[in-house]
Amino acid sequence: MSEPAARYTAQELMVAVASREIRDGDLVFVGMRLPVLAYAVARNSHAPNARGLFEVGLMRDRPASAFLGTMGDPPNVTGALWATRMSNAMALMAQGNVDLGFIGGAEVDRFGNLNTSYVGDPSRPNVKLPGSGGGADIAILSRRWVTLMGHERRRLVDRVSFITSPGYGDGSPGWRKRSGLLGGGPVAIITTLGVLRFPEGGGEAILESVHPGHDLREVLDNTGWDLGVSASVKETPAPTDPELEAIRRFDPEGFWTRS
Amino acid sequence: MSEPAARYTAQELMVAVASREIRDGDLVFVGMRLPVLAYAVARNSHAPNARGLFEVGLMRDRPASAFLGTMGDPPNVTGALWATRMSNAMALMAQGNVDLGFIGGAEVDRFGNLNTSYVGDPSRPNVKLPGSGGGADIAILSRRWVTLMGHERRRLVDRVSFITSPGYGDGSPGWRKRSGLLGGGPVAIITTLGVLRFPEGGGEAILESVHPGHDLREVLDNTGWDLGVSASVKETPAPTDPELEAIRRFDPEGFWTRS
Amino acid sequence: MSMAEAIESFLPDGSTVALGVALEPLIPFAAGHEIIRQRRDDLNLVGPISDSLFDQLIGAGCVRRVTAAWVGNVSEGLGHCYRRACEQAIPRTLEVRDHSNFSISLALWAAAWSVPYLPTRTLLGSDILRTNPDLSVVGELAHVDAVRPDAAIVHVQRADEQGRAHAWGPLGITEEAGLAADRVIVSCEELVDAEVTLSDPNRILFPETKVVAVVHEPGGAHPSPVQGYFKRDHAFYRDYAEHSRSREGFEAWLHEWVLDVPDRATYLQRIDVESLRVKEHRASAPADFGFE
Amino acid sequence: MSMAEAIESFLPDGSTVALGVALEPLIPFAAGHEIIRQRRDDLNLVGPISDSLFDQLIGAGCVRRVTAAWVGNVSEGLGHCYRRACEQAIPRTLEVRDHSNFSISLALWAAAWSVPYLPTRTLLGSDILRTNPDLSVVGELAHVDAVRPDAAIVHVQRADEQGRAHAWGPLGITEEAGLAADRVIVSCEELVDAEVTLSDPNRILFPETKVVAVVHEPGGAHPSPVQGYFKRDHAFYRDYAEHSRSREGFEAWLHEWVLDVPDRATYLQRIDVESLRVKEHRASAPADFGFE
Repeated sequence: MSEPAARYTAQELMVAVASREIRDGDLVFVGMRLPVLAYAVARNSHAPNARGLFEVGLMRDRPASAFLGTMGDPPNVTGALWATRMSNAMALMAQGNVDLGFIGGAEVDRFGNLNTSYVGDPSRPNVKLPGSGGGADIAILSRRWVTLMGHERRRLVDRVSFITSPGYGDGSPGWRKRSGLLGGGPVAIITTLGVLRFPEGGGEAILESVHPGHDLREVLDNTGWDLGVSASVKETPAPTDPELEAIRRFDPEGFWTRS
Repeated sequence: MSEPAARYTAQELMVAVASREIRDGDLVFVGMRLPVLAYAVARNSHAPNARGLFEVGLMRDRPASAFLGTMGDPPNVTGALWATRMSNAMALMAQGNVDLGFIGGAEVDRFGNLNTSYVGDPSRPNVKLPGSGGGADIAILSRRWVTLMGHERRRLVDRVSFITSPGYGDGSPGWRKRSGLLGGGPVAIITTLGVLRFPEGGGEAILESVHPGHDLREVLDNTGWDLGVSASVKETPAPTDPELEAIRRFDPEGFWTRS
Repeated sequence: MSMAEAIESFLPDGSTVALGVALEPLIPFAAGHEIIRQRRDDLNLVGPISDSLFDQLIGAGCVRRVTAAWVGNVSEGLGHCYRRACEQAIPRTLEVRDHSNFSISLALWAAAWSVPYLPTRTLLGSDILRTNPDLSVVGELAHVDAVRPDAAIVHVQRADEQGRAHAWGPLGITEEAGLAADRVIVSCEELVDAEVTLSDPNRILFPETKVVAVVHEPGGAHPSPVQGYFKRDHAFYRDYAEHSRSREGFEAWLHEWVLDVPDRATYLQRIDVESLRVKEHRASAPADFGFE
Repeated sequence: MSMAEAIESFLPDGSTVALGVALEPLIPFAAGHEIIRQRRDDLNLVGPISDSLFDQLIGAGCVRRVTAAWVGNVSEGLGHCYRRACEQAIPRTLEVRDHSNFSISLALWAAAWSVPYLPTRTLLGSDILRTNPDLSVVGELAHVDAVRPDAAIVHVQRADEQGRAHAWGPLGITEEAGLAADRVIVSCEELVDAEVTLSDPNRILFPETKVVAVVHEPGGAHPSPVQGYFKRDHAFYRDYAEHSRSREGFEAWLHEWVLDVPDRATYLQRIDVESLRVKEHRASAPADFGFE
């Protein structure tokens, strides 16, 4: 990897970029891994009033005071605002109270549909992925959501073969509304190479920015469809020192960001 | 009232009779007033392993250690086996885990249907009664249930005008099953004059026993339909000294049994 | 925040409001009396059994509709104001949407989970299905339509300024009422530091994002009981039942105990609070929330 | 009762069993390992995310069907035994009934309330609706069919001999799993007197009428965390992930940690328990259950 890698890793950049999606005052449905760090970074910088909701059955108004391997780890419980049942956390999301959700994906397509279930025929798959977890619930019920993944041609595909967590379906206008989905849908795909953003009201993702040290050609070559590029495509702002400092405080051994 | 009244009141007799409906090991859905005492009496005599379930959201394996004005009074909570939500108590009953329920009634008919809602046209009733509370739930979901009420012609009627808590509906064989009711239905009506019992499998209540100090004629005259009488109709066994002792321990001031 | 401010700010005329959701204990009588003093109108009361608070609000003319399983006076029987309203439209006509205890819980869970209805095996065979338009039979199941309160008002043992409420004892339909409601008003015996409430996040009733007001109102549930704090005042319920038999008697009672009383503190001065206070304390075993 | 007796008595072949219902914490690994030692067959595993316990049971050949939202290793990713079973029928064919976290909860609530299904607004637009026969679309709602476990197995912080279990921290779908199940097997860090559990009836998870066995099994959740008792053993999950990449590696791991280990006490001797033990205790504020 090129020069900037010296200052931060690809994962650290992704966390920083993801944290910028969180607005102050948001109730954030925090998924595992990088999103846990993104919430911590945002809460310690531009979103001091953002709360985190965890499907395991927790609400917090600040990051845990120690490293988390999972959202159910003891440090995430101590000081929680609410320790409850998963169905109660889901109730808040079904009511439209969750402003932003994060979902990890194995495969995403141009319309933001995620596949975390099956590669190939579900009755005898080439690859069986772990499944939805809370992903489908977040994709359907949260007001807006973001996914993070490695930027590879086999991951960013034209159309996923199996929709675990729906984005904008077939991409036709009003697909979510017609299909009865309550939430707003995906707003961005944050990858190891850049940021893809969906237009207001949904549709097809277009390239918004390319991460430092990478170029447009690299992004297009590693995307499984003819990716549209924003007229104002720019370089992704690098992580600031405060952002990196926060990331390294909450992931001291680089469990999530240096492996 | 005649001689026996010297030893006990009509309410004390009803409580004693009701307590005998509780079998050892039963999970009893305990309604307010006299049933609370009936559970206490049974638990202290022939049913040491009977548990009480209270719709407010409590389970107990022994009576409260102080007087209860309602099932939610603090003495009923201290020492409880479970303090939870009403819907969880109802879940146990919906699963068929409740062996016996007690329901208070304003009006009951020959088929055991209870009206605790409206006398007259519901849109402009002559009398608006308090409503179902948990009565309809107990009548529909418990394995068997019993109701207690004053024996008056206006209370024991041929057919109730409004079915709040269904017994055997129109009395036709299989009415409950056809109507989708899960539980078994009423087994007895305990009144201030006697005990009416339903045949196995349901149908129409017949007179099983007449309380001491009362006679058959008095019962028939105060019943709003041509009440069938069991070939083996007998005198209701009077409350025993231990039964009375237990009743007076749990209702020391006669709040429920001497008013 | 004072109770007067909370009701003024968060309970406009026409509100659908859940009250008495823990059944016989923890009934927010202080909030109900403030609603009456502020002469709220056209309310839709939602709850399981209410134990005379609904009767008082109905008698005071604040109520357009009742959506409940039971309205009366648990230890005394009938609700006389409720009867007068239903039978004689005194002081005004009242719409009744009858439920069972189970079905009103399901109606609130439906709203909490944002579905139009929940199916159930209860109510089948009951005429309640005929008179309440929110209930129907579809195939072999009853459908209970969602009931979404604009507000739920609860009284709890303790809460902090940020709205984290701890209640214990039987909870009835408290949890689903709070989750279904757009906003929750909490009154509490003790206003405590966040370190107390956050020391036991499992006992926190609702997400703080639902709570719009916390009112420190000791004795705010009288005459209903509060585990660990107050016994139930049975005699007070009996006295209310007797006075409310007649409209005049009710009006006199309402003036004496509500309209001519400025606030809860004054109300409590007229009651032998000490005789009702729980004096033998029984602490629950602690749970260890340590993590390192 | 020992874990061996509990599994022998209450978990026959072919059982539908809910495990790992609190998600990442309190996973009953000791129970799962005993199930493997007793070579249970044809199980239908029910749970939300399972965090590698399901992967171990599947790799050991105990499982006919999985009814879950996610099967893998939360901090490491894929479940390699799960993949081999689905992709290559190794060690046997596996039927998968995919759910989301919300829908598996609703499936259990449906069973708890004895209704054939519950409606929901989640799952709409997801292909999970196409592959799982327990899910369907009716009008504008998804219907989630009831899932009724024969047994639910939970690990908790403390319980008494009569089956009253206290657990704290996030509960996931623990409550609905216990209510929906015909019977509940409880394993606990501490076996306590009834006066401890009954001192806080609000913290009791299930009615004792559901609980058929209480096993005193300290460390029974390792490597998953237990609030107030044990931290999560992240390295152990990583080690399992690496070994289980190959079938041979998994078999070796299974022998070392399960098949050749007689019981949990022996297993714990091979782990640096002290490094995982929570040492700084944080007691919750007590609740006062006094009544007089």
